[in-house]
Amino acid sequence: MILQLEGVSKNFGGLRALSDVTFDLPEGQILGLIGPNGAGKTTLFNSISGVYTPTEGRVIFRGQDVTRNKPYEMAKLGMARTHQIVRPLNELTVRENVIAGSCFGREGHGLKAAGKIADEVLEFVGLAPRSDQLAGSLNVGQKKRLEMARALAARPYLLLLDEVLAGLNPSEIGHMVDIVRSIRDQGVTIIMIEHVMKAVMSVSDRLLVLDYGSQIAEGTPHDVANDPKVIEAYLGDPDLALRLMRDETRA
Amino acid sequence: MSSPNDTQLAATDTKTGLSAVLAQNAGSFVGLILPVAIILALTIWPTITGKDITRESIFTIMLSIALASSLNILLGYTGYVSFGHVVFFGLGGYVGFYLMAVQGWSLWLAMPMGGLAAGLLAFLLGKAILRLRGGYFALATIGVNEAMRAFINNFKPFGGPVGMTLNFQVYKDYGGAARALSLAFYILAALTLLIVIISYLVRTSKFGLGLLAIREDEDAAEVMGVVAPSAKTWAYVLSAILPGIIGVLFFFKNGSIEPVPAFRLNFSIEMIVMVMLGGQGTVLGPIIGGVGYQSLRGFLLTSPLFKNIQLAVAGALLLVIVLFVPAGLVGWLRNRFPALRRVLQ
Amino acid sequence: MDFLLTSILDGLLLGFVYGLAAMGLTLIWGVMNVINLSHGPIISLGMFGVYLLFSGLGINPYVALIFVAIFGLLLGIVIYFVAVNRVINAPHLSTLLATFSVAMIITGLGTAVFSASPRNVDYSLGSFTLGSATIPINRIVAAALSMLITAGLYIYLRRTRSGRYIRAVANNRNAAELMGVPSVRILALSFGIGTMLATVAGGLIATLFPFTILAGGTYELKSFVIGVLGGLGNPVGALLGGLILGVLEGIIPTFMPATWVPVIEFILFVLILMVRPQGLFGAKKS
Amino acid sequence: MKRTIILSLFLILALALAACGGGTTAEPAAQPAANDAAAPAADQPADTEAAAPAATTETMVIGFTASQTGSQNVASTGQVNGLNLWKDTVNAAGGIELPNGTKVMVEFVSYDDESNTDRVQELYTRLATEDNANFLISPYSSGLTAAAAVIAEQYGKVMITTGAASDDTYKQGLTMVYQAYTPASRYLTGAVDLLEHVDANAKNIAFVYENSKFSTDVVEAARQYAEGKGYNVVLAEGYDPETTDFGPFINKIQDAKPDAIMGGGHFQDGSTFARQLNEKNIGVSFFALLVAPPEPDFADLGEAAVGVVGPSQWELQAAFTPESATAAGLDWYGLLGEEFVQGYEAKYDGTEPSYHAAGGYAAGLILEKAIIDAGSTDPDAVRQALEAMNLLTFFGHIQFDTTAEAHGLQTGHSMVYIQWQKDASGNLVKEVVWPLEGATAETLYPAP
Repeated sequence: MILQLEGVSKNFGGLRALSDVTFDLPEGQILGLIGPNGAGKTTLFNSISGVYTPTEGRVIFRGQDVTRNKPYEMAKLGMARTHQIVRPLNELTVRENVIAGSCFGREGHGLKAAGKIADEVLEFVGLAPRSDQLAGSLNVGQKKRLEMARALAARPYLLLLDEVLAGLNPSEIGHMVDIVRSIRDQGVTIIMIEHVMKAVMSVSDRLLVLDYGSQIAEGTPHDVANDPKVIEAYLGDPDLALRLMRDETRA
Repeated sequence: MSSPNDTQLAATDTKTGLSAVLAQNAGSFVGLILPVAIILALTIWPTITGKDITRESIFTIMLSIALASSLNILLGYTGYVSFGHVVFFGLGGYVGFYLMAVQGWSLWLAMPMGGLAAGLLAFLLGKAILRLRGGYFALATIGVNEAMRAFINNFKPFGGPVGMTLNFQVYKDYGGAARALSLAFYILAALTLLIVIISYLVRTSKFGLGLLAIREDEDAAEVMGVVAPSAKTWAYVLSAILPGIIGVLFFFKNGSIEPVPAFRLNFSIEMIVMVMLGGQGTVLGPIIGGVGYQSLRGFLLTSPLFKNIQLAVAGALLLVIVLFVPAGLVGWLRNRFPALRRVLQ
Repeated sequence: MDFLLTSILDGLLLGFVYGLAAMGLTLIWGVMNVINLSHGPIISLGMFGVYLLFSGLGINPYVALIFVAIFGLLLGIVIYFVAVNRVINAPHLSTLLATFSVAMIITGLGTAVFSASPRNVDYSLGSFTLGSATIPINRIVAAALSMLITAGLYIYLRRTRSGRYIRAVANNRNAAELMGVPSVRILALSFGIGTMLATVAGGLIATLFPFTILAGGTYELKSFVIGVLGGLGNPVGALLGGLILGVLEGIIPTFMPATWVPVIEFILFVLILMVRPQGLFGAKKS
Repeated sequence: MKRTIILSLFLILALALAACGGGTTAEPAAQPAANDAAAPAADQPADTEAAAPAATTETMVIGFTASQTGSQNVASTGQVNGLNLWKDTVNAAGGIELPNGTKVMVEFVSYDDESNTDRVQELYTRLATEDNANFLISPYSSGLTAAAAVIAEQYGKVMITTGAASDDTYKQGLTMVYQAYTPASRYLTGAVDLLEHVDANAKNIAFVYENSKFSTDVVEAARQYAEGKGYNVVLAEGYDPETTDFGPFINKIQDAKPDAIMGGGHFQDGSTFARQLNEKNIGVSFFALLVAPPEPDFADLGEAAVGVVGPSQWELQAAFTPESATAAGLDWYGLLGEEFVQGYEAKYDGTEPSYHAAGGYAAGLILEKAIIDAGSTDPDAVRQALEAMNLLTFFGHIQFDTTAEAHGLQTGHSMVYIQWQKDASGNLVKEVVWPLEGATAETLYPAP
């Protein structure tokens, strides 16, 4: 198991944003994390990656209790993530952004080695031609790929992807899904938060569904899609529920 | 800090092979040429004119460059606005002056102690107030400076409000007042060169990249693995040591020290203005800013037209720069002419 | 014991004025997250406003405050549009330096016109004795006016439309804009009101103490401390912060040398910033 | 539009840069700051030369910095005014006449030091090397003087200090610096003597003083002196230079119940202190303050000024005359006090001179006499003349310490103490009350 969550809860003041989330993630899988808006998906990411310290429960990463770790400690241990709202280092070039990802990530390369990795990764995500552009000058799709490149350059064991498909056009989505698959094929475990159901259904090995901070279902995409609790949870958003069903039947 | 060979900016080509590597290494110091050339030119200028007044004028300019470059490591690279940076200059100056005037130490030993005191204060403060973001940090640094000044004002070993005076005989150990003044100049020149080189090495190192990442987005930097608390603290310490050493040198030359001139808040703000003027976050910026600001101030102070309203004119100019050229001269040139980026670091 | 009581009473009376002096700073800070470094020179302008109207035209200093207030409001709006509006969304350094350059301009022009020599509004209402304490009536009037103005501001912010707009913008500018609040105008108005409060406070201080064009700097530093004590954007908090500072300044010297007052004040300031940056009475701002 | 602004901005900057260390052009910093009398004075030599063509005329340059914009500008301005009056007087007479008939005209070069240490050494180097000043006058405060002294020593320029009262400055092994004023250590001691004289039963003194170099030095010396005489110091408190509210101190004084209050600092804080002490009405019989009371403007305090005692470097009423010089066995030099006041009021639109103004004039006078005694402007000869000087002027007795330990310290001059009183018609007047030899009135004790 690369990641184990044991009864993780997070409170903000009186508000319970996460409640007793428990799951195991084997190495090499893609875990899709879905749920209506405000279900606590990003909070869960933050609790795993050290941005928040869980109020209760334990997070175990590669056999080590990391519940109280800081984000940078998690990065050094081999966890990388992207942000739902992109956070490029605007005044640095694209290449420098990715170099930073490699320098401070798990392998902690020097600048020179990091430069090589950055060039490879930029090639991989298709941003090589924009290497020397300032990150702030990219469009949204490119910024998403930059986030991805920066996370990849860290050579993580576990990659947390927060809505990398949101806001992309269909061809960009296709491209990004291919990237995600080939990352997994390189042996990187992935958790992805996604609203684009078709994509998440097709790439995920397993799905975890959150609603109001609680985990209401977990299993293969097929099982989850047919779980009445899940469908009920999405009823607040019938559109989504419909799409969920349709996507499943097609897949 | 890693070796300067690690410079990432020069490595724009992915070609391999010996020639490329060589070109890359040669290229990695291109950005240092202009800053070092300016400092060296300023250093030998008094010898060329043979005038003591040139030396004294350049002393003032060099002081500004060194302090602005130090501050730039925190302000420009890390993005933390230290409004009370003069506290390191003052504290270092006081510790060193005390060792010289009361304990009879030599300047050579007192200077590192001044630097040490400043560095230590920065380290302790870093642990405490670098958690604060934005304006709160700026305010806290003002508070620290005011608290320190008020404390020294009450601290009897340092002479309280009376301060301390250096016995003139001390200069005899350095070959008399004339030699001591010129010695102080060359020490300052060496220190300025040192801080400019340090600034460059930081800018082009992995440590520096971490600082830049913090400046751009501290939370994202932490998620990427930048150990922000310690990186910030070391940047703070690094930006404090040189002002501490220079404080000792300045007050040695000045012959006396008192709380008010040692912890003058406006002096801090002048440092920020110099960094802004030249371009924050660049190696060259504080140098240009220091030269430009001091020249401008000298000009305004003595111009019959502006003499009485020199402060207001300087303020108006600063406002125009903040509003319309926030990147400073070097930053503006870099944005306007990307081809110059290698040279204008 | 008398001695302690007298000191506390003195401190309290002065605390109201300190609070008023800080109110403009915290209002601007709370509404637009701008630390106004021209606060001190603006206080000085208020002092000179009352001084000039009183000495030059013989206007009663308390009446002169009304003119000074109008001047302050307009000045603030001008400063906002000239120096602040363009950098309102830029990093902190920009607004700090922009307002600092305004401070340089005001101080520079002020020194050229008025020189740095001390002035004094020679208008005493006498004093009355209470036990062993003798209290100048000027101070009581100043404290009372400070309270009135605070109450007025409080009511303005709660009961009027523009006041509510100001609070909405302070709370969340983007949301306020979505709801149709003209945010730029509201920001300018807030800056104007903040400046107005600073000039009025300066005018009141002028009726108590002598001053120079540089005198505002002292009150600016005190205002920082008060702002942090009382919390940002909260007029009542500022008044409470002012009272705390006034009382501290009154009692600390009773048991230790008065020169330690600034040491304690600023250490307290840094400590509170570290522990509760939203202020002792401030609500947590997201 | 934006581009034009930016470009013109950098153009201005570039010009400023070119004008300074960047190119081979002019020097960066200060050009001689115009002091108001410079222009007419420049014309004068021509006239006088025409009038007296026989004598050789040379010009000597005296350099100094003054605080034109800093915190000390009231005292500093008085001093500069006094100096300018001296220069005009000398030049109007065709210059200083040396024994060999040569006339030495006086020219000033001065800069604004903004009361900041940053540039003092740079400015004094400029005075010594670029402006070729023959002699220097010190900046106003002790701290700035210490910095300037380093430069004076380096270039072997004689420097007369006015205002820099701290004794410390003269105990650092300086050889070129001479003090015109009574040093800090003897500033307030006379007030203690005066207290002893008016009330043998007074035992308790409270010292409340500005927390700055000068005032602390003065008070420390006075305190030791008082304790040596058996007084109890019931309170010793420093206050910050920016203090405007003396409430806490007054409350403390009230609690300590002293017979006398001594202290103060500079003009603004001193007058505020006096005013608030009066408002609080706590009834102390003896109140002596530094610096502020002798200033003519102190009278603006009205009732609050009555009874306040202050040490002064010079008062017209404490008249020194050629006769008193003979009586004391000293040489007399220069003009009478009345002449100084007349000259000053004529030049400055009827402004009454303060002791700082007299001190400025006296500094010039001391140099003038030393140059005459030396027979030249040669620094070594002038130094020797200063070492030997033992002189009475309108400003008082002038003699310098010549020992290595405290070289240049003023040993001859002493303070007079004034008190504000009301004359028969109820107007405020400044009376000299101590020393008794020079007294013009009885001390008002206890003060109202």
